[in-house]
Amino acid sequence: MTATARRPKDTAQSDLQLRMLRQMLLIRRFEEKAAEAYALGKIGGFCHLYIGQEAVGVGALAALRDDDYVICSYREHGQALIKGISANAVMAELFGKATGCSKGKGGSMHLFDATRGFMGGHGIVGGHIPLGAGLAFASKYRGTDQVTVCFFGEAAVNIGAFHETLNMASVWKLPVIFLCENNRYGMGTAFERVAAVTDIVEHACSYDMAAELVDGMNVLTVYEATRRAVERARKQSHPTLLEVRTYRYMGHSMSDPLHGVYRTKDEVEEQKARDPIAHLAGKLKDEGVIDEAALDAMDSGVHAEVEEAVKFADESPDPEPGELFTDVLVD
Amino acid sequence: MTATARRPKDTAQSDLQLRMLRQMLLIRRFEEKAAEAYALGKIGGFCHLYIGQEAVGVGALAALRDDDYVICSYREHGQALIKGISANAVMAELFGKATGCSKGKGGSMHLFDATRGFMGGHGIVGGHIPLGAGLAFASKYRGTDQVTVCFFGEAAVNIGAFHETLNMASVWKLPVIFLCENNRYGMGTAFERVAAVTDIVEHACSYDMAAELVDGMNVLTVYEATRRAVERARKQSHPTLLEVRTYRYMGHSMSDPLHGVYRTKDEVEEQKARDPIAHLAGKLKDEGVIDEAALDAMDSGVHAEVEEAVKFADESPDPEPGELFTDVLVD
Amino acid sequence: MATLTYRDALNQALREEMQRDSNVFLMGEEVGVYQGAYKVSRGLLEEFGPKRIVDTPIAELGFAGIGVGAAMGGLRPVIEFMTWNFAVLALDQIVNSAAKMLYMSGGQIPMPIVFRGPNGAALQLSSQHSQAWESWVSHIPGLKVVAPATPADAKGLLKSAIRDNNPVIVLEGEMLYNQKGEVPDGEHIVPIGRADIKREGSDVTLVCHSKTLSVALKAADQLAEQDVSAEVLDLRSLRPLDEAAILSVRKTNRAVVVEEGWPHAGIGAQLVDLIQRDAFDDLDAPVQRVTQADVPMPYNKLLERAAKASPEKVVAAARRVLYLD
Amino acid sequence: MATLTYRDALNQALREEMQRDSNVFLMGEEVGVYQGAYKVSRGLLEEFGPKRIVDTPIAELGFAGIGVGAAMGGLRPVIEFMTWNFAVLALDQIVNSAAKMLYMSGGQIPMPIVFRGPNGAALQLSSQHSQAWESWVSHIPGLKVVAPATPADAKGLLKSAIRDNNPVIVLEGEMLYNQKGEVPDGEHIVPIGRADIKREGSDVTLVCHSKTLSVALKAADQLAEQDVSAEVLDLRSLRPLDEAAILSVRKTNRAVVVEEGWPHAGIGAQLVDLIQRDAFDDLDAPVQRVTQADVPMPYNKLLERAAKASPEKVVAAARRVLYLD
Ligand SMILES: Cc1ncc(C[n+]2csc(CCOP(=O)(O)OP(=O)(O)O)c2C)c(N)n1
Ligand SMILES: Cc1ncc(C[n+]2csc(CCOP(=O)(O)OP(=O)(O)O)c2C)c(N)n1
Ligand SMILES: [Mg+2]
Ligand SMILES: [Mg+2]
Repeated sequence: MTATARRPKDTAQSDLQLRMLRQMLLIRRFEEKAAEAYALGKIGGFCHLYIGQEAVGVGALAALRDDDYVICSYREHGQALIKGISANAVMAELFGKATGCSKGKGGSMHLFDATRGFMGGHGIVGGHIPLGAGLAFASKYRGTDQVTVCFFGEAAVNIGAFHETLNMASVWKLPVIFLCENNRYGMGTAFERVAAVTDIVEHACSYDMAAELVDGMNVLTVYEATRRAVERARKQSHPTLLEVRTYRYMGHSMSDPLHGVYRTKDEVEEQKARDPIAHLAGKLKDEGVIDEAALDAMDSGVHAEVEEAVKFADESPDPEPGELFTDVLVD
Repeated sequence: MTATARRPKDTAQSDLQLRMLRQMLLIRRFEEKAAEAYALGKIGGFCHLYIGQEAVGVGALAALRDDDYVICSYREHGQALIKGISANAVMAELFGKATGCSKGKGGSMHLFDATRGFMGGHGIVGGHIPLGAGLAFASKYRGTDQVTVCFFGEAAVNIGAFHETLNMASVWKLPVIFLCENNRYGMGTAFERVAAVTDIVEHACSYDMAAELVDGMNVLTVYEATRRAVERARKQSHPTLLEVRTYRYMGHSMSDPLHGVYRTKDEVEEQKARDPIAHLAGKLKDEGVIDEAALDAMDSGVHAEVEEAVKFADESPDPEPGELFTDVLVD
Repeated sequence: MATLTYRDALNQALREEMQRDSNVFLMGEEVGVYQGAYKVSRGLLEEFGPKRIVDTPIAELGFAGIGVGAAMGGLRPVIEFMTWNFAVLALDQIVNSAAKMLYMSGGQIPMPIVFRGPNGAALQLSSQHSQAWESWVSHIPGLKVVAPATPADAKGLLKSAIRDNNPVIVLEGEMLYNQKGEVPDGEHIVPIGRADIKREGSDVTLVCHSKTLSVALKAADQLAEQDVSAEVLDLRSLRPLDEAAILSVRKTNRAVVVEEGWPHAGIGAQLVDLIQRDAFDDLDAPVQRVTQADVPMPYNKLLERAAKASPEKVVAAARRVLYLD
Repeated sequence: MATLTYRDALNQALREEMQRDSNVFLMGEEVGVYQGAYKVSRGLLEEFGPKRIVDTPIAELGFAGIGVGAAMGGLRPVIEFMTWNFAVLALDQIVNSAAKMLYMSGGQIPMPIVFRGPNGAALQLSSQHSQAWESWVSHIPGLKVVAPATPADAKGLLKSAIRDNNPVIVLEGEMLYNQKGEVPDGEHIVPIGRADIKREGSDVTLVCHSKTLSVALKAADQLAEQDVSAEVLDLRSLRPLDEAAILSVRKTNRAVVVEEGWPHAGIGAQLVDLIQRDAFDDLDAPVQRVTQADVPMPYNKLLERAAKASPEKVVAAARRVLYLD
């Protein structure tokens, strides 16, 4: 890291970093509220929180253009918020309301906003990896220079769809970034118990693909690595595999225990000490880009946005009963 | 190669090599007859010939014990014959007769003899790869030291089941040999057109698995490499990936053209110059282990065996009509 | 006789069968260290160790196939799918390997394997996590399919499934796991292929299974208040069907079939086919079906409720076959 | 109007639609250089180049999913499965992605994709290569399913499928590819959801589709010799069903449903359900079904023949509904 990077005099740089800080905070506060609402029974079904992993989504999406595509697994609240879906529309979706970004039909695992290139929220592990390559196939076919980022967890690397897709993406040189969020665990299974090789980047060799191992607790590192991958995709139409090492603080989903039997409380606490938000906030304070008061103000702003989202979601109507039968087919 | 290997004074060695020569000849003549019978309409459906690849099955199976398991794709006449199913029973199966090794219900793609550890012929590309690992799982579970060899084509490497299985076989240390017969083509697709990395052994790195690249036109090389892998499986319960480079002389199946548009006639002829049977016969003649007359006698013996098989198959009865409804469930 | 949850009844069946036969093992995602995603395998890793309680990667196709291979090698695998939704990835192995192996090998290779897990919708799990599998798996010759509705049947059918030398699909219900009931201790076997009359009645027969049993029973209560006596027939086994029991609709001359899945080519259609063909002259009205709405499952709670079979819908259908409305 | 094979009719539909709309592309195994495993795509690589005629690895799940993703990105993919047997590996993408995407996105993401290829048994391909998919795919809301029986319908339905903004399953028949018939030139569209009376009759209605049309027509010939006048109704579309056309059984009061797949929860069961429910009072006999035998497909030629629906079986069923035997 150069001195410039440590002390960004450059306001564009500080603006970007402040924006990323606010985005991470927004995700954190949004999900804390979602957890509360879940406990109150306002949110149902499965609800997978992103807390701890915010730097990954925020850093990666900062490297994208608005018209790029993002596609995710079921742990996608963060990416949805950053890709431009309002906190209102995301929260309303979690509440199953008509004003939700999927009209209350999708729920937490199926957030969508096609107009913003946010292509969902998908629930079958690995199932959206070919979809991501398909979006990139479409961009390349149509001759646009859009890039697709496909987020998935490390456990998805053990499933066939991952391998089939990486091979085709490489053979066809698709402008797609396979971004593996390695948070070490599937539901309750440590990756090393079920994977012969635990460095996911290694798989890139089998597909002759560019790859990078990235510290996912540092939003700037994620941003920079994604920028390189975006460049490769946009300019040369080459895919990249990014393995981003991160950690989830919460249980796998709201119905699972916080740490469970598969990891220790100590381990979780240790990881929290590397918190990506605290890390960036500290850095920006050190550099004099932000002070405590401004940070508080930012947090209050985020709080207000999230409170408003809960209120909006709460007061929004359920879908009309007739909605049960719409959207099965288009006319 | 040591001088001993080039001139096996050792009769056990020459016996083995003579046996392998005869086995390769048997497969070759058997399949030539099968092709004739197919043309006459005595064999129906898909019929995938092994001609050109004989050294792979023969060399590999020579390294096995009788109680080891073998499982194959649909291109399995050769392995079935060498694992000890009589030419009569295999030919009768191709003819769909009640005396066939699968009672006429399986056909060319589904030869079985469970008593001899020949666990089929399977028709869905990649589908039998997990089955092979499962057989090895069973041996390990039961504490026997049986080894399983699973044969498949290079095109199966692009399908998810291959990857899922190699990972589990490595994590669980299963005594299985994944033997990829790389004959360069799927049906009509050259591997390099559909695979980002064409050295299949490379995939072993992603699964921390032992691997070896083997010349499949030389039966002794295949035998030695398989012996090493068998040792690893039997003694240490470690899986191995063998990539055996070979070539098929015929079309993908009897319904496909001989060379088609995807390869040249010249290429096929060039490969035939490396014929594994001619190669071993030449070597044994050079070494004085066999002379022309003995070779002719061997060929006549094989011819007679195959003629007899055709006669047997021809004269065998069709299954009883009631057989349609048996074997759906056991009682 | 103890009172157990459906979950614990399944757990007991697994434990007893694993004690009885060392070739039985359990394989699936989170079945070991995590004690099962829905805790059906609680305590089994401690009792039987990692050789017999095998945690897998997320690789449904691969581990289903390894299970089939292990059965070919003489073991008796129980393969748990975390939910049946994910088994769609493994269908090739279930259908092309497990169901067809005996036949295509000319009777040489029996297939003593169980595929089990929760089936159909729970609560608000949305489109990709709510699929009912009855129709798809019942369609396949070479499989047996059971769908227990009570803790006692769960224990007895799972034990039968594990002892069967054929591949058996066990469709459980996440919504049933906490349900309690009397369960006979020890050797309690429910034979596959036998339906069970869960309530006697004379005016109309409600045919159901699994989660729809409670729907049918509630409907029968409501009908009783309307002076309609409903018989409730719990199929328990979907393949083979207990045809004789189903044809007992001759007794009431009217039938309503209640199922969890979608209508089009659902398992209920097969029941209708059977009833109209073999009890045509005994029917006083066309058989009616109550199914899930013919839509992917929505997330919203009210829409989801409206999509599912309900006692009210069954009552309405029963009144229709009785020409009461 | 030219006489074309079913294969060439499909080829013509593909070619015309690709000429009409540059967003249409074909993807699958051996569709390009090899000209298609069954030559349906013959000549298309030459005309449209490798960008639009895409040869894939053997990776059904992956390329089906890439197709779905491409549709999300605004293209109109036609995904060829070499045969539907292999599509079992891709079912997750067909059902969980293609069929459910519009619904779970709240109507945002239309899914203009076609999945096509030969379905069901050909000749002696044995257990793993002979499966008929009607029941599995028709079961799924969010899909449309067509199964053309003639060259003209093949062209017209494939064109409709490609233009449809929903996922459409096209079940073709390897045994039909060589069959010839008159095919209108150019713009010939057969709307999805409309059945077709292929032969008029008054005594019994034979309901069929795809390969079973020729079975039904032959049966109708044989019945005519026995002075029975059979109407032959070709469904063409299995989802949605043309309910009005099917209820025309009211005209003959008797129906036999002929299908290629297995009986249990087959598509024919749904037809029976519909007919008995909505034409109950018009039926003079229970609806009978002729299906594949409820066994995996055997290899032996005679057994295979005995397993399949045949004119003789249809005649026998027709005589049964006419109480002639
Ligand atoms: C094919 C499939 N199998 C199982 C599941 C159940 N399941 C949901 S998430 C999950 C763990 C996934 O872990 P990982 O991919 O690492 O992502 P993370 O949840 O850690 O973000 C499992 C087993 C599923 N949704 N899909
Ligand atoms: C899943 C699946 N997809 C497609 C096919 C059709 N098919 C049969 S063999 C074959 C080519 C396989 O090539 P390879 O694995 O290299 O084996 P080889 O035939 O060369 O021995 C194809 C595409 C199939 N049987 N299964
Ligand atoms: Mg994870
Ligand atoms: Mg090959």
